[in-house]
Amino acid sequence: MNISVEEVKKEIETHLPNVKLRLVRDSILIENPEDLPQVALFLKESPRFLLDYLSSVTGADYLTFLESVYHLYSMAQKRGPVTLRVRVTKNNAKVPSLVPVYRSAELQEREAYDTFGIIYEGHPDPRRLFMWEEFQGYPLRKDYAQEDTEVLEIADIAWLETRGIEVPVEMKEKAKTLHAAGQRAVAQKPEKPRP
Amino acid sequence: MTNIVEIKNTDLAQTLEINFGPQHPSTHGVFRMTVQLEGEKICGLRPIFGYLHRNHEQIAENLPYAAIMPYTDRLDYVNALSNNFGYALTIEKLAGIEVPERAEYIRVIMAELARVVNHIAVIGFMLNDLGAFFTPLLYAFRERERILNLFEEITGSRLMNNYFRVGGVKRDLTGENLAGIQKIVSRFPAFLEEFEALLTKNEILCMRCQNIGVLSAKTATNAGITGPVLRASGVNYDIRKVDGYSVYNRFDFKIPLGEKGDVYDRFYVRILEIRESLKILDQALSTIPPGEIMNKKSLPMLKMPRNFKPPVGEAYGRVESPKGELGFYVVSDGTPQPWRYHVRAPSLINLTVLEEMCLGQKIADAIIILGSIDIVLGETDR
Amino acid sequence: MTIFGWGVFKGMMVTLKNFLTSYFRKPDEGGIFTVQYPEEREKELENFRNFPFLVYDGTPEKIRCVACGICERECPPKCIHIEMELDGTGKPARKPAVFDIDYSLCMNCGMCEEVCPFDSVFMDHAFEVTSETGSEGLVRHKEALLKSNEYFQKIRPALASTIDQKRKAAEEKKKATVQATPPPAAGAQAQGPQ
Amino acid sequence: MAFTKNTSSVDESLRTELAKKGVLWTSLDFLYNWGRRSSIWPMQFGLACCAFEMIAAACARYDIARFGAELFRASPRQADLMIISGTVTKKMAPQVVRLYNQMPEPKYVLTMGACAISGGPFVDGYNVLRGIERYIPVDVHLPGCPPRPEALLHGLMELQKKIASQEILKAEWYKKGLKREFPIPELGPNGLIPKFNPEVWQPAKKNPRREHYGQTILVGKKLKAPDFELAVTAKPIAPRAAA
Repeated sequence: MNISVEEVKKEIETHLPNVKLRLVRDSILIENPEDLPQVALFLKESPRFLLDYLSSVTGADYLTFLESVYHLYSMAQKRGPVTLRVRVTKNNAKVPSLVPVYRSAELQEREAYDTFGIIYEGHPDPRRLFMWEEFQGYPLRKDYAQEDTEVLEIADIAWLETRGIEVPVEMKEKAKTLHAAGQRAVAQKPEKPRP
Repeated sequence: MTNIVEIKNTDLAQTLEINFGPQHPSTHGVFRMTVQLEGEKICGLRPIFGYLHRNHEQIAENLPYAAIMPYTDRLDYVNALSNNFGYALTIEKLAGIEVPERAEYIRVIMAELARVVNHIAVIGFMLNDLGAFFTPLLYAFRERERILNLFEEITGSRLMNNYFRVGGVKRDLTGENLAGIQKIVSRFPAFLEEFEALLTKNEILCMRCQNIGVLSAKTATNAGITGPVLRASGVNYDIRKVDGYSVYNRFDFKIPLGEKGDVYDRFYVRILEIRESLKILDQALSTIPPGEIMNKKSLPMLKMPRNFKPPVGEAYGRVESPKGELGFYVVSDGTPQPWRYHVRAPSLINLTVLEEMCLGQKIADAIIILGSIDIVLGETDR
Repeated sequence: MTIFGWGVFKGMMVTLKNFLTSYFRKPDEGGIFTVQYPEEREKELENFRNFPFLVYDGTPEKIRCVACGICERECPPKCIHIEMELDGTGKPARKPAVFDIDYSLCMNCGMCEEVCPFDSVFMDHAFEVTSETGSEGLVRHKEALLKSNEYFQKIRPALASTIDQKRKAAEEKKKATVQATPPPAAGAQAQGPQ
Repeated sequence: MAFTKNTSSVDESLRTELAKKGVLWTSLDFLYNWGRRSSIWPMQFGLACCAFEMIAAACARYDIARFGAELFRASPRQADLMIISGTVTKKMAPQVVRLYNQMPEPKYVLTMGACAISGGPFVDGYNVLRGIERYIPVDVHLPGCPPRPEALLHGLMELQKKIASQEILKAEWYKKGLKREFPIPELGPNGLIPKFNPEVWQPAKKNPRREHYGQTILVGKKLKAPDFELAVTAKPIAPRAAA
């Protein structure tokens, strides 16, 4: 059973007049991310919709902005989904956390932070979910530069040499030239790509 | 909310911190958790993820739509067919492709067989964790092998089936295959009886499992728990009934519900679910219609996967996988590769409440609570 | 009333029953289930797929593959490497000079088999592949991949016969069209001197 | 790879001949190796999908016990063989190397499945290690995704053959100064440090995949994000009516 988006939008607007909403296809875009928790709380507790179950939280990179997408369902009324989305800029990617409203957001928000770098403010455990803490960069953003695993870098050479492991000369030299140029060994497009 | 955050660095000299995994025989793969103990009692637990994070989403965003199908097999590798189902359903939603009736029936049959395989394996592993070392697992795997043999005959592979296609299925079921499935379905209850005689009312099992790891219905709903774990807590929510996707609304089946939401209920709900699945299989096998197995429109896509470009848009599709709600969120930008591809993994989200279930229990119970949640690391970490 | 140890006794009974009856039943009905692997094997199922191989008709020179590169492009982990053979004048000869499959990357998905328009790549049944030298030792070159149509007939009879019929029909159709319309080259030659 | 090259120079026929003539060492070798190869204790160490086929190989149908290898040990200190069954991620690699270091001599490694050999289907991932052979020497590679349980048994038999061809006198694990512990890589800002151990593994000179697709496969730089406001909604599929 589907819930009509217009209906939800109208209901939110009558009860929460300060919240600015916009319809983006079948979803509701909340213009100001700060409004997200109150909208979610309203939808969760409004007797008409009772969207008590947050199914999925995920991020997405649209080059100019980042997006956080929420899919809400109602377990009590067996209806859904209602899609909410908020948009933030890459420099200031801060979205209020939904964990106080729905606990199911806990691990998924950590995942979105890990892969897209969206900071969920008020999250009780704001760490990376999959990668280790020292990992730099957000790998699912479209501009993430992945390392080239076949070219050693200066840090690798130093690590190996302190442990007394011989490194072939050409690898050493390559690492040095990379270091001198101030570059990382990054996976690049091939010289003669296949069609 | 705060108790899940930081393990309290208590001043009590009695607290002991134990690390489980990632190499541990009973963490079902490379799951890792650090447990804080007071004597034998758990006072804190923190799961650590990512030891099998193999970048499913990144790889899929660089592949054509058809080539993602074999990767979905490797999400939840115990029942690859449910993952295939979810992905196919989402892309069909995205591109507006309809599926012929016979293909729908075949999908249901295969997905239900996969559910049986999954539940039987999970029960075996859970009993392994309980200390019934290997014997129940051997019986469970004996039955599993028979179904896997069938999978091999039909789909070509034992585990990584890669059987569903957008708009249908890869290969038709022959009469021989159907007879084989019917044989397994008709023989399975006898095995279940034997299995249950061995287990269900066993005193040791009851003592170890009852009132352990209780999860209340309210917490379960709020934490987004789905699947047998949710139903064991007494919440009647099964996507096969709620959404009625594919042809599930044509079959008559019940949703087994637990009462307390403890480990025993989860174990028993799974056994009952196998029986319901067998019921669905029986009905599907007797009513499967003849006809096409592939939508004509998507046939060219099979030969040239690169030419399949769904219109710009997004879709969220979900199925009831044996672990819970398996959701796929796909954004298309009109090119052969998806712009964004996300998997809502039930095994990951079901772990949200692991600490809450374990607090106050004994250390040995943490293992069976984890076993009863039924995680597969390929899906948890992706 | 519960008897002390009743559960243990019942468990033992199930084990004993399975142990005894396994000697009298058929393997797939609860009998001895083990396949004594190197000596006896499970029945080979036709649809089983493992690694891809190339089919040739008759002699290894008459290879079906025309090096179109579709499988190379569609292979999800990109484990196929094809190079077109060039004839004397430098034109493509519609034949692969190099056809390598890296078994250490192959994920047995069967995509190459599905997309091949020339019925050239199929999935093999052989699974006993090991190597001591890792990725280098597991790259299979054209010579090792080429297998005869008879071998294909042997491992996958139903599929092979349908494909043979299809190819035969296509060939006959081609012949028929060639006979119906005289080859344009001949016509051009006849007109040439005038 | 200097680490695994301790195979015998005496071939099979010569050995039987020598044994007939009563040459002590060859017969002793045979006995010694027979004992070792018939009771390989693998480590209970499942990483990913292939672990399920490993379990299936241990169960009734394939019964790895027929090869004396049913005793899966949870502790690396009691194991002879490490079956690396599944994808080794960068986060997991330090643990795998550590477990290898903890195993007692003589120790063997069998990589099961494409992922453990070279990264397999997940080779392009940012967190996927492209083959455990970058850090530790591997004795038998077993491709497939996943290999059948029979294939695992076949790999085990290959390993048994290898064990049978080793000699006591040349065995490295009785020599002094044996270095069979490998430094454990560390987690760095972009991946593992070092990226590989050049003593154990070095990149191949020719790698057509790398030449054609680069280090990782990326779709052409997508510069235009999809615009939902302009998008046309796909026609929703009507749910099927109940029969």
